[in-house]
This record gives sequence, structure tokens and C-alpha cells, in this order.
Amino acid sequence: MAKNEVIAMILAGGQGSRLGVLTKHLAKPAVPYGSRYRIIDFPLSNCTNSGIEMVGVLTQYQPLALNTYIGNGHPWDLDRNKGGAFILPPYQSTSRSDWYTGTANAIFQNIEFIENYDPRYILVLSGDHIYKMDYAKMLQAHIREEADATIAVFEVPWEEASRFGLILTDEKDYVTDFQEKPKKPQSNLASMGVYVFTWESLRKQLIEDDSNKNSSHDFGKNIIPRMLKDGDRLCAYRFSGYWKDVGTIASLWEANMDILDRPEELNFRDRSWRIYSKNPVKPAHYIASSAKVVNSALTDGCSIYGTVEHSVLSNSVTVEKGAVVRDSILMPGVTVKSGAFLDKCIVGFETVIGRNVRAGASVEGTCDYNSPYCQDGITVFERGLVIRDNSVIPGNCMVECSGDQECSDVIESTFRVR
Amino acid sequence: MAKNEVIAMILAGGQGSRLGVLTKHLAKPAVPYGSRYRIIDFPLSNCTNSGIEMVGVLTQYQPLALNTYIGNGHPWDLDRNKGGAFILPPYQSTSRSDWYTGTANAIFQNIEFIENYDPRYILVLSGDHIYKMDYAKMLQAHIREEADATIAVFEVPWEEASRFGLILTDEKDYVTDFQEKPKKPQSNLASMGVYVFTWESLRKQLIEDDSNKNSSHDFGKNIIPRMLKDGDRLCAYRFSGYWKDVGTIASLWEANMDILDRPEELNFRDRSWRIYSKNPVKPAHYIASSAKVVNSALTDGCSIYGTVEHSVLSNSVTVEKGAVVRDSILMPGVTVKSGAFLDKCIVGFETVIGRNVRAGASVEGTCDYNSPYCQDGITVFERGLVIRDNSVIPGNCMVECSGDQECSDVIESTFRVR
Amino acid sequence: MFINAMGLILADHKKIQLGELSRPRALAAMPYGGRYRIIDFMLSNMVNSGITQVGVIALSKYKSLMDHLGTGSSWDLDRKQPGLNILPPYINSANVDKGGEIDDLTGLLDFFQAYQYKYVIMANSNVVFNATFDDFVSRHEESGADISVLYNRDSIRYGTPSVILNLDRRGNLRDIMLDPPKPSATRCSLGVIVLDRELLIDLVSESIARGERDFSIEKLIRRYDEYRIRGIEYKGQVLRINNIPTYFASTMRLLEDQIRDELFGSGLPVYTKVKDEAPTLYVEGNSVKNSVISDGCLINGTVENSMLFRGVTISRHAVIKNSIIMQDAFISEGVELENVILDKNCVIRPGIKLVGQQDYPVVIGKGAIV
Amino acid sequence: MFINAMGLILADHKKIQLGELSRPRALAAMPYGGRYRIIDFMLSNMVNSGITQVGVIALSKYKSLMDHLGTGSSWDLDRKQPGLNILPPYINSANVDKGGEIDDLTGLLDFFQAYQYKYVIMANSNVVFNATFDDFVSRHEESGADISVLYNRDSIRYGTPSVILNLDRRGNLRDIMLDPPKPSATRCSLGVIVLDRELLIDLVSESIARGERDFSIEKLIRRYDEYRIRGIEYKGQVLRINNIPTYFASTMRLLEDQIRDELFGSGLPVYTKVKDEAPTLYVEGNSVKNSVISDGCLINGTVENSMLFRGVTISRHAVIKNSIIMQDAFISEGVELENVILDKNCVIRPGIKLVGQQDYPVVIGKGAIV
Repeated sequence: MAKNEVIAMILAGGQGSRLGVLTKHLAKPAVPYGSRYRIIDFPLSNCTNSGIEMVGVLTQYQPLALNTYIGNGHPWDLDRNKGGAFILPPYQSTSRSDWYTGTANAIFQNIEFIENYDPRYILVLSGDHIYKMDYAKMLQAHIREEADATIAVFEVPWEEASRFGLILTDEKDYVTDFQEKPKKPQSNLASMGVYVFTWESLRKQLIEDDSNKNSSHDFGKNIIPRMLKDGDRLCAYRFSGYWKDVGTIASLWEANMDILDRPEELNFRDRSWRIYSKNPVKPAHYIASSAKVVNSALTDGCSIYGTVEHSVLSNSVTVEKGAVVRDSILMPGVTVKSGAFLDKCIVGFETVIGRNVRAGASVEGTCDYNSPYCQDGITVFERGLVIRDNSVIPGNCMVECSGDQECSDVIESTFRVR
Repeated sequence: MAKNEVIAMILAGGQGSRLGVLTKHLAKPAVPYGSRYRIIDFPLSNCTNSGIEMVGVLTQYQPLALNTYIGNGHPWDLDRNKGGAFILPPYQSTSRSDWYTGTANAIFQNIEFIENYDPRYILVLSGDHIYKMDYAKMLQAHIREEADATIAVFEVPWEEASRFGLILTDEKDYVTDFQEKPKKPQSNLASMGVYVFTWESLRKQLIEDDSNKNSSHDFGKNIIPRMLKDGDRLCAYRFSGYWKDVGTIASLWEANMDILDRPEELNFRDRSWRIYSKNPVKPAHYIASSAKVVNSALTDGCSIYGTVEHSVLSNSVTVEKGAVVRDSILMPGVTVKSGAFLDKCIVGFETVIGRNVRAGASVEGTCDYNSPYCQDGITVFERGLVIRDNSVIPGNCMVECSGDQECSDVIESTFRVR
Repeated sequence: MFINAMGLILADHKKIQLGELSRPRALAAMPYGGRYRIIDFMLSNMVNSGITQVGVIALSKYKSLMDHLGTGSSWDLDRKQPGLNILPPYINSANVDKGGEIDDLTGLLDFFQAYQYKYVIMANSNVVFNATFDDFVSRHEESGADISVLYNRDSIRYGTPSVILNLDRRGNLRDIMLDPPKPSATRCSLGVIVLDRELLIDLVSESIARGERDFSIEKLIRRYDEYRIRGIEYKGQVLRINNIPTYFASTMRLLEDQIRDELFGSGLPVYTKVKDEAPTLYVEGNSVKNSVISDGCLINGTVENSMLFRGVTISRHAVIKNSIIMQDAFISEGVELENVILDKNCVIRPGIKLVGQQDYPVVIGKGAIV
Repeated sequence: MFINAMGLILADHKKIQLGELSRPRALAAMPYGGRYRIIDFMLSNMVNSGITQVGVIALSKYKSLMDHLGTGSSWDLDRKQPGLNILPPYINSANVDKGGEIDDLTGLLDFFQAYQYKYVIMANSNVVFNATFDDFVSRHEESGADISVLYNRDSIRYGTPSVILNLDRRGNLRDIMLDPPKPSATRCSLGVIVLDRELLIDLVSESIARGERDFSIEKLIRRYDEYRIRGIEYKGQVLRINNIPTYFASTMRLLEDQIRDELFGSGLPVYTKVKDEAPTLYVEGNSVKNSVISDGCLINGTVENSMLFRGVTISRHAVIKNSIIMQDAFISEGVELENVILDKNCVIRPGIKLVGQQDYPVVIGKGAIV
């Protein structure tokens, strides 16, 4: 099979509003994860490791950070002469000019792009899942079964099944029906949002779907059910291994903690399946004599003089002497000043936590920033804030600078993050 | 000066509707020119040769061909780790989602992109001019004069001056006033659409301009006059050498013929200022024993068995035995079948001219395809057409397949061009 | 699903010398076909087969090869795990000046061990054809042979070295003849083999243990008594370059429509270094017949039955017949050349006349001013 | 406007050997500072100065250097006009096996002649600092000197070779002393010079004409009688690597906040080869104090006053003190190391104890299993 017989299309356009301030300035796939990575590193690296060299990234909402991050695709070895990584935003043509209105519509609007490469198969991926998967194997199964569509599924515990979109299959793992977050699950196979389509079959469906005014132009809601109705051959492909949707604050926090608590499941040290990412060009990190670092993940450019426990730190984080960081996620460039205490916090790019600030799950107090997006005591800080010394911020808060009001009782000032 | 103190922004978003079918499927900057090139090769190569490594390409209309053509920027050495070539389409953010409404608005919407790199100067270029220019020298003049804006100007013959946007200057070449295509020119210095701005000054103007509802958000019409009014220092920078706007069918034809008639002015063999382009990966061209090739430019992949006179052929063109091509421009992949005669024709990608077809300026007859965009007897063929054998098509026609009606008395069939 | 192989190209061949043309460069780096080097064809075959790791082993004069291959970007081999590995003789003494030990087989072994591919495709640098190796590898796989070697039935004699394979009815290699005066078989090796990477590692390790420094495809396939070696026929067009006359003759065959069509019209691109030359300009008064012309030329004079490389200037009243003019040559006014091979960067002064024989062209070395 | 210079880095130095660490690699390719090779600093200085054409001349053992530099993409030097030119000894005989002639100065001359830059900045590979050369070049330009050489006033003795410059009041070089027992001046050359490309071409051509094969910065600046050579002081932090004790000592200085700040906190990035390692995991029960730790490590044990390169595993109950542990080392349970330098890919078996002296660390060679 020639390398360009398959094109991967990564859906990276959604706003990801359930991540609150974390996606205020950038698209969800560009959110930092796991100390060294951004979420989109996972589908991109999976493509590279699966030998897929033609990848379209469908962007729409706040694409700048994502564009700049992906650049020419070099970090993922996707700076290929033929193919490579392509950013695909909406565009104007003589006949129409539309924003993408759904996942299927985004692919529909790029039919011309796809046909330029004349692929036989299309791999449709989400830009917001954490997993390591060999798509080539799934593709082989799809080809072997002569399927029109193959849906990757993942066995979940029965008691959690009702939280997922479920796939019902027969004994040969052909798809027979769906259940979207049902109260009474009839299956424990959750769809991973990873699809292989035979392009000819998908193309037909996309064109029909486009003219259907009642459709919301979504793969899960419209295209797949329609294919089943039309008698297309739909297969389930069972995946086992670590997989996590990081669509909420709570799941993003969990997925980060998993690399500390379940390191064997998502082993980043496995050199046969590296996760590539854009390198920050920083020196190795430094742990001072006054520091204590336990059960944590760190990367280049960090300087630790304080205590870091069960936390995930991105590059260039400074934790000053006497500061304590626990169960937290610190994004690139964060500074935690001396005497500060963070418990179950997620801190955005370059935010400075002032001296003796106390914030997070175990901190008691009241706060103007309570947010429905925050649960389980997690407190989130927007990027580019300077938090006043001695502030007290309890759990379940989303500390942000809203509109004109740049400062508040806990925000001393804000600055522009480049 | 550090390399990233200047960012070049190439305006490549316009539809270029005066080029008719040539821009039906692709943006004007992606139109082939001069046998080996696309129009945008000129500003891109000028940037590379001037040592400018940070180039934003503002796209909007039919960007796919342009995106695919520019790819990772490698052909122009713009696949840089920091900077390089960036495609900048319109996008959605939390606060707004707009298409670009003017040249200045396009830059305005990318203020965040620009500020990411913290430049001191911005070079604003058009994506549709043919010229070789050292922007570094212009930049030096701008810095030396401590100007807020520097406008490249070009001396035109007085009798043609009324066709251009003119710049009036004082004895020190400071700009004093403008005339847009005036009946009575007071200057013979035409603006080339090449500007250097001090970013701080431009930024201020862009923000003010954005809130002005009467503005059409255009550099020439709004920003520059406003700067003059505000007392900013505007300098003219004189350029001498070949320069041509290829906005019309006639000027595109002329600019192509210039490489045959005035080869010393736009010398592509000059290795100190190469024009880079994406290589088609084709073998060297072949001239058969039956062929006659005079006063013409050819490139890789061509096979010539017939007669080619005073014409410019892009890659992979076939001219069969007994065919005659004169004063014409054949874009990549065109086939001219035996016995055909083309006179002053521009033929789009991969179109097949049938046997014994007679078309162009010196051909007499009537035709349904008369077009106001075609002048001086030039006849244009859309890409992807198969022209019926023995068709007769006079000059000033634009042969295209419109909508559902795929065939006609001269079009036998159409096909998809990849 | 993708071809599970890595490639190795032997850039030199002990028995192949192209006289003056070989002086500045390895065989693989020989300019060929207007805009190519010979290696471009094999490298493109590998890349078009989906191979992304290629080693090129050069014994000497590898500088021009390195200049040509660069970062490998023209072949899309500029990858994070380097796609293109030039394996020069590895000098591991402290100071070569004092006569360092050349240890190339060790470097080769390191290269094979660095990757996990199942197969290695090894090729010499004296054949030109355009094909993928998918079919070759799957036929090798099906047969269960240890080594498979490509051959064809050349109707034209290409001169030495010809390696004639004697196969039994099942296609197993039974004997090899080198340059036989009266070959009893017509199967002529293309110098392209496929074998298990693990087997190759064993064979190379064995050679190192024996203190050998020599390594060639011919040597490997001589072991037909120990290993099961199969011949697989390649039926497409092959051009061979074994000496100056065959270099000249095979170039002239590129003027035939059918040969060009097989080599370049198959849909499998032949990649080469991008040079960003200008289009070629044909000036009033020129006359070009039956010739292949590369980009960047300026043609005022007459060119017939010839091959022009990139950037050649043919001045007025110059007449070029049956000749190969390499890159950036400057042919002055009134020059007459017939049956001439001009290496790169030559300048032929006004009025000079050079005439060779069709079988023995005149060869002018690189950069000569005549 | 942009700095009008090309760069040349001398990857080897005749007088600098780092014992066992030098066996597999050139000086420039010596691992340093956790994730770097020594050359990364000078290469980054050049790139940060806007230089886009750099030659690296290696006399031997250039394979590890080539592996590290790759296509040059980490330094953004993977350009169409190759930004990074590794100039190995150019072997131009037909067969190196028979003892080819090493002709490196000719290759060097070709390199300088291939570009049109006004200046060349040449540097040795035994100094580490972080700066651009803008100021150096403009001071050289203003002074009108033929050659300018950077020096500093080291308060620490770095051992031989120290090249002490004797300048007159105007800053012109009057005398050079190599390793003087009692230096009368404290200006110690950094082994970094700038000069006109044209002048350098003359000087190299002259050397070739004389049949010389040796080429060094020290040799060029010895010609202070013929040329006007100026010293320019560099006032920033410099670390020197002249032998194993200074390699060890200068690494240990990277544990000081102020030194790290000057070398990495200036805003001028230090580029190196991207390895895509995992983040480093600190497991329950570890204890790390005053150490620099690179990506991809897994730390269960105790690490104090040490430098860990990428991908190191420290098992439980292992204790590492005052040591340099290079890439991918595996330290088993209960190991104790103190004042040790472990080269790449070493495995230290359970319970092993190695203790060196602070001035004379124990050095374990690449890939050793102890």
C-alpha cells in the first residue's frame, strides 16, 4: 500500500468551552498536558508512528496558537515534501463561504483538499484524546473486513458505560446499533471517536448529509447512523490500552495525574512509540538543595527550590523556596513564589502565584470565581495573571481576568503571554 | 539587527476577478507565470534573498491551491524553526469571527500573530506583482530616515502616469500627497504596493482604522492618507528595475512576453538573486526532430514535436507534430494536438486543445465566450477542458465550463484537475 | 502494510571506472540524463517503494555525492531519524594523517543494527530503471529464499562487468559467470538483491571476524552453495552504465520516446536535487532537433541528437551533435562538437572544433577551458 | 544590517584530549551540561548572531559529530544552501584502502570561496559561553585590524593549553605565550577570532602552497608581526574544557545559580539535538539535591551535586554524589557512585561502589557494564 492511500483528518476546531479559561486563548488541542506535551501531540505522533504522513488539521476557533505550535510539522516528522501536516481552516470560494458547522461539515468542506491526494481511506481523529494507538493495525482490519467504516471502541466498566457513546455489535464485531449516554447500557464498548472510512463511501454520505437541512453534520449523530441505515458495512475495532477524553477540567486533571499513578499504562519512556512534541529550547531542570520533589513529572527549564508533590510541571516552571505545590498542574513558565501553597490547582501559562498565596481544594474561604466547570476542588488560574501576595482562594474556582476589569482582590495585574 | 525584527506580510487574499477563469479555482498569487513560476514566487523569493525569514501569507479566497503550493515553505527556504512561511486565513475567536474586509483589516486581524514575534518593522507586500527587489535596502532607508512608513515607488513615463496610484514628494523624497489614477498627473512616481512600516506607528493606525465605520480598511485609500494627515513621516523609496502588476489578462500576457522580449530586465539566470519555486519533479524537456522552437521559454517535462514561437510554456506541456503555438502561454500539463493553431492564447492547467483547433487573435469567427476581461485579441481557456477537434475560436474569448452545462459546441468534455 | 525494508546503495564499484568522468566523483554521483545523477534513479525507486531509511556507502570521493544528496530533502529523506545515511569510511584512529585504520564494515553493521526493518534491499550504482520493489519483496517472501537477486535478459551487451546467473528450473541460483565470452545463459544480474536484515548482519559480522574489508553484492550471491539464492526477472527497461561507451550509448537511448516514456512516464517520479534554474530560453535563430534539454539553458545555436544538462549556454553559430554537455558549460560562438562528452563547468572557446567517434566519444574533464 | 559573516568551528584540538571520553568522539561532540554537546554553545552563538553558514572541520572520529548535527535542523541550519557543512578530511585518491592523500585544507578553501560573506568567525571547541558576535564584529570593523581575537581574564586556571596574549596599550597583539609558568599578562585567548574572508583565503592558500596540512587559530594569531592583530575582551562568563579535571570542574559550576543564569537565562537560546524524551519522573522515596537533571530520567534513588543526562535510570537505594552520568545510563539498586564520570549507555550492576577523587574523577568509558 502506498503511503498516501490514507489521509488522517484531525478535528481540532472546537472551542472546548468546558475547559473554561484554559481554552480562552487557544484551541483545546493546543492545551499543555503531561509536562512535555500538548494534547494534539498524541494524534500527531500516533500518525507518524503508524506511518501515516498526510495529516490535515481542521481548525477554526482560536487557531493561532495551534498553527504556531504545529508550524511546518517538523517536530512530528510531518514536514514532508508530499503531504505532511496541513492546517485546514474554513475558506471562501466562488460558490460559498462558511464556517465549519459540524465535524462532518468540516470534512465536507475539505473534499477538494482530500481529492487532490486521491486517497482510498480516511482516518478521522479527534484532537482532544490522550492515547497511543497504531492506526495501521486498525486500517489493516478495515481493509481485511472490506468495511465502509470502522469505529475504534474501548471496553469500559459496565457501571461507567452510561457516560459514553456506546456501540452495539454482533458476535463478529459488526456494528448493529448505537446508544448515546444511555441510562441502561446494552453494551460496554465506548466509541473512541477514531474512525476509518473508505473514502468512496464517506464521500457519498458527506454530500448527502450536506443537503439535509435537519442534520447537525456530525459524525457520531448523523453520518454513522445514516451509514448503518443504508446498509453499509460498519465494523468495531477493539482497542485496549490507555485512552482518555480530556474535555473537562476534571478529566484533564485526572489524565495528568495518571502519568504519575499509572506510569506503566501510558509509558512515555517507550522508545518504540515516542510521543513527539515541539521542544522548548531550555536547559535541563535544576533541583536545589532546599527542594523536595516527590511523585512528580518535570521537564526542561524548571528550577525547583521548594516542595513539589504529586504534580505535573511543564517547562520553565519556578517553585521558590518554602513554596509547596501538591496535586497540581503547572503550565509552561509558571512561577510559584516563596511560602505559597497550591493544592489541586491548574495554573495557566506564565501566571505568577504571589508570596504566601494559599489556593485549592483544601483551602477554606470564599471567592468570586466559583465556576461550574470546576469540580472535585480543582482551582484553575488563567494564563498571564499576577496573583496578589497572601491571597486565599478556595477550591472549585476559575480565576480569570474578565474584560475591562483587569484586577481584583486576588489579581494584582495581568500581562500578555506570547 | 536581529532577523526577526522585521516581518513580511504578503496580501494574497483577493479574488483577482479580472483574471476571469484563471482565478476561478485558485487565488491570483498561485497563477502560473514565466514557465517555471507562480506569481507569489516573486515576493517569497525576494524575502528569502533579502534575508527576511518571517513571512505571513494572508489568504482568504480559494486558498487551497496556494496552501498546497506553499506547503512547509521549503522551496523558498522558508521552512524555518522560528518563523518561516505562515499561512494566515481568517479565524474565529471568542470575541469575533470575520472575513478579511480590506488589506488593512487583514493585517489588523493578525495583530496577535505579529505581536507574538515582537517585530520593530512590518513589510507589507502584494501577492500579485512581478519584480526582483532587495527589501533589506528599502528597510535600511526606512531606518536611516526614521520614517513611520516608507512607500516603494517606481518612475513611470508621464504619458502612462494616469493609470497608476501616484505619490507626490518634496525634494527630499518625503511624501506630500497622493493621486489615485488622476486625469492630470502631478507626479510620475507610481506606488508599487510595497510598504515598510514601523510597527508601533502602524499598530496605532490599524486600531484607529478598525473603529472607523466609514473606512474601507485599505492601505492605499485609508491608512497611508491618514498617516500623512496625522503628521507621520512618510518616505518614498525609489526602485528602478522591472516591475509589473499582473492584475489583468492583458498585463499577465505582457509580463510573460517580457521574459522573451526583455530578458535582460528580468534575468532569471542571475544566480545572485534566484527566483525559487516548487519543483514539478519532471525530466528535462524533449525537442523532437520535427519540432521548431523559437523565441520561447520552456521547462521540465515538455515534449515538443510541433512549432512553438514566441511563447511561454510551463512544465509538462505537449505540442504534437504539426501543431503551431504562437504568442501564447501554456500552463502546466497542457496538450496541443496535431494540426492545432493557437495565437495569443492563455491555456489553463491540463486543458487539451483538440486536433486542428484554431484559436486566438488572428482567427476569424464568432463565439459564445466573448469576455470583457479579454482584450487585444487574447483568448483564455479554463483549466481541465477538452476542446473539440476542428473548433474555431476567435480572439477575446474566455472559454469556460459554466455550472451544470459542462459541454458546448467547442467543449467536448471537462475533467477534474488535481 | 508498508514495505518493511531499509535500503543500501553501494556508491562505488571496483570494476567500473568511467575514465576522466570518474576522477572527481563516485559512480553513483555521475551526472546522467540531463538533470540527474545515477543514484537518483535507485534512490527514487526506494523512496517510491515507501522505504524511508537508506544508507549510501561510499569508499572514496564522497564529497560530490554528499553535495548532491545534501540533507536528503529532495527525496523527502530529511527526517528526524535520518532517512539518508552517508556511510563514509569510518576513520577511528586519532589522526588520519598517520594512516588511520579504515573500518567501513563496522559502520555498516552499526547502520543495519540501528533499525528494526525485516528486509534490506541492496543495490549497485550502475543500473538505471524505474520501478518499485513491492513485487520483488513479496515474491522473495513467498519463495522462502534466503536472498533474491533481480536480473533481466538484456538484448544489448553492455560490456564488463556482466554477471550472468545460471538458474535451475525452480529459479534457484546454481552458478555465476563473470564476463563469460560465450554465456550459456542470458540472465544478467541487475546488482539488486533483497535479504533478511538479520541474515545480512550475520554475513557482515562474519566478514568482519575474518578481517575482510571488501563487501559487494557479487560476493554475497556467490554463496549459492550455502544459502538459497533465487533469481527474479525484471521485465521493464533497464539501462546499464559500465564504461564510457555504455554511458554514452545509454544516454543516447534517452532520446527515444519509448525509453523516456518507460523511465519517466510511469507515474513514479524520479527525484533529484532542486537547483532553481531559470526556464530555458530558445533565442531567434536557434535550431534544436531530437535533443533532451534541461532547465536554465540559453540556446542560440544548433543542437542535434544531444543531451544538455542544466545551465548550459550555446552561443550563436555553435553546432552540437551527438554530444553530452554537462552542467553550466559555456559553448562559445562558432564551436563545433560531435560525439563529445563535456563534464561540468567547461568553457569551449570560439571556433573550437572537437569530433569523436560514435563508439569512443571525446571526453573533456570537469572545468576544462578548451 | 544582518551580520555579514560565516562561521567555522574547529571540532578537534591537537592539544586537548579527554582520555577515555575522547576515544569515541571529537572534542566538539563531547556531551556537556546534561543535554548538550560542547559544540552546541558555539553553534548557537553563531546562529543567534544571524550567521547561517557554518563549517565544522573535523580531523577524525567525525561520525558521532555527524550523528549529533544531522541535517542541522535543530539549529535551523537545514537550508537550501546548506547551512551546516561538515568538512571531513577530503580523500581524493581512488581508494583510501591504499592510503589516500588527506587534503583537508583544499576542502576548507573551497568552503570559504563558495560564499560571499565579508567576515569569517573561527572558533575552537573548548570554550563554553553564551553571546552574540555582533559587538565583536563591529569592534573589529571599527578598529581596522586584520584579525581580532577574543580573550578574557580568567580568575581560575583551566590547565593547559592556555594561550596568554600580550597586548600593547592600544590593544594590539605583541606576544603570545603558551602555558607560561608565570604569566606576565592575564589575558587568556578564548580561541575565537574574526577576520576578512579574503584574508583568510590568502592565508589558507599560502599554507597549501607551502605544503602545510596543519591549521589552527593559534598558528594564525602567531603572525602578529605581519598582520595587525587586536585583542578584544569578553566580559561574560566563560567555562573552559582542557582536560578531564576541568571538564569535571566546569560541569560542577553549572550547579551554581549564577552560572546557569548567565549561560541559559540571557534570552539567547542554546540549541541542541531534539531527542523527544519523556518528562523525568521522580518516584516516591527519591531524594535529589543540588543537581541538574535532564529529560527522560526515572529517579528512585538519591542524587546529590550531580549532572544527569537524558534517559538515565536511578534505581532504588542507589546513591549518586558529585558525579556526571551521561545519557541512558542504568544505575542498579544499591549502587554508590562518588566523583565518577559515566559515559553514555553504561550499566552499573547492583551493589557496585565506585569512588573517585574530586580532582581526579573515575571515568567509565562508553557502553561499559560494570
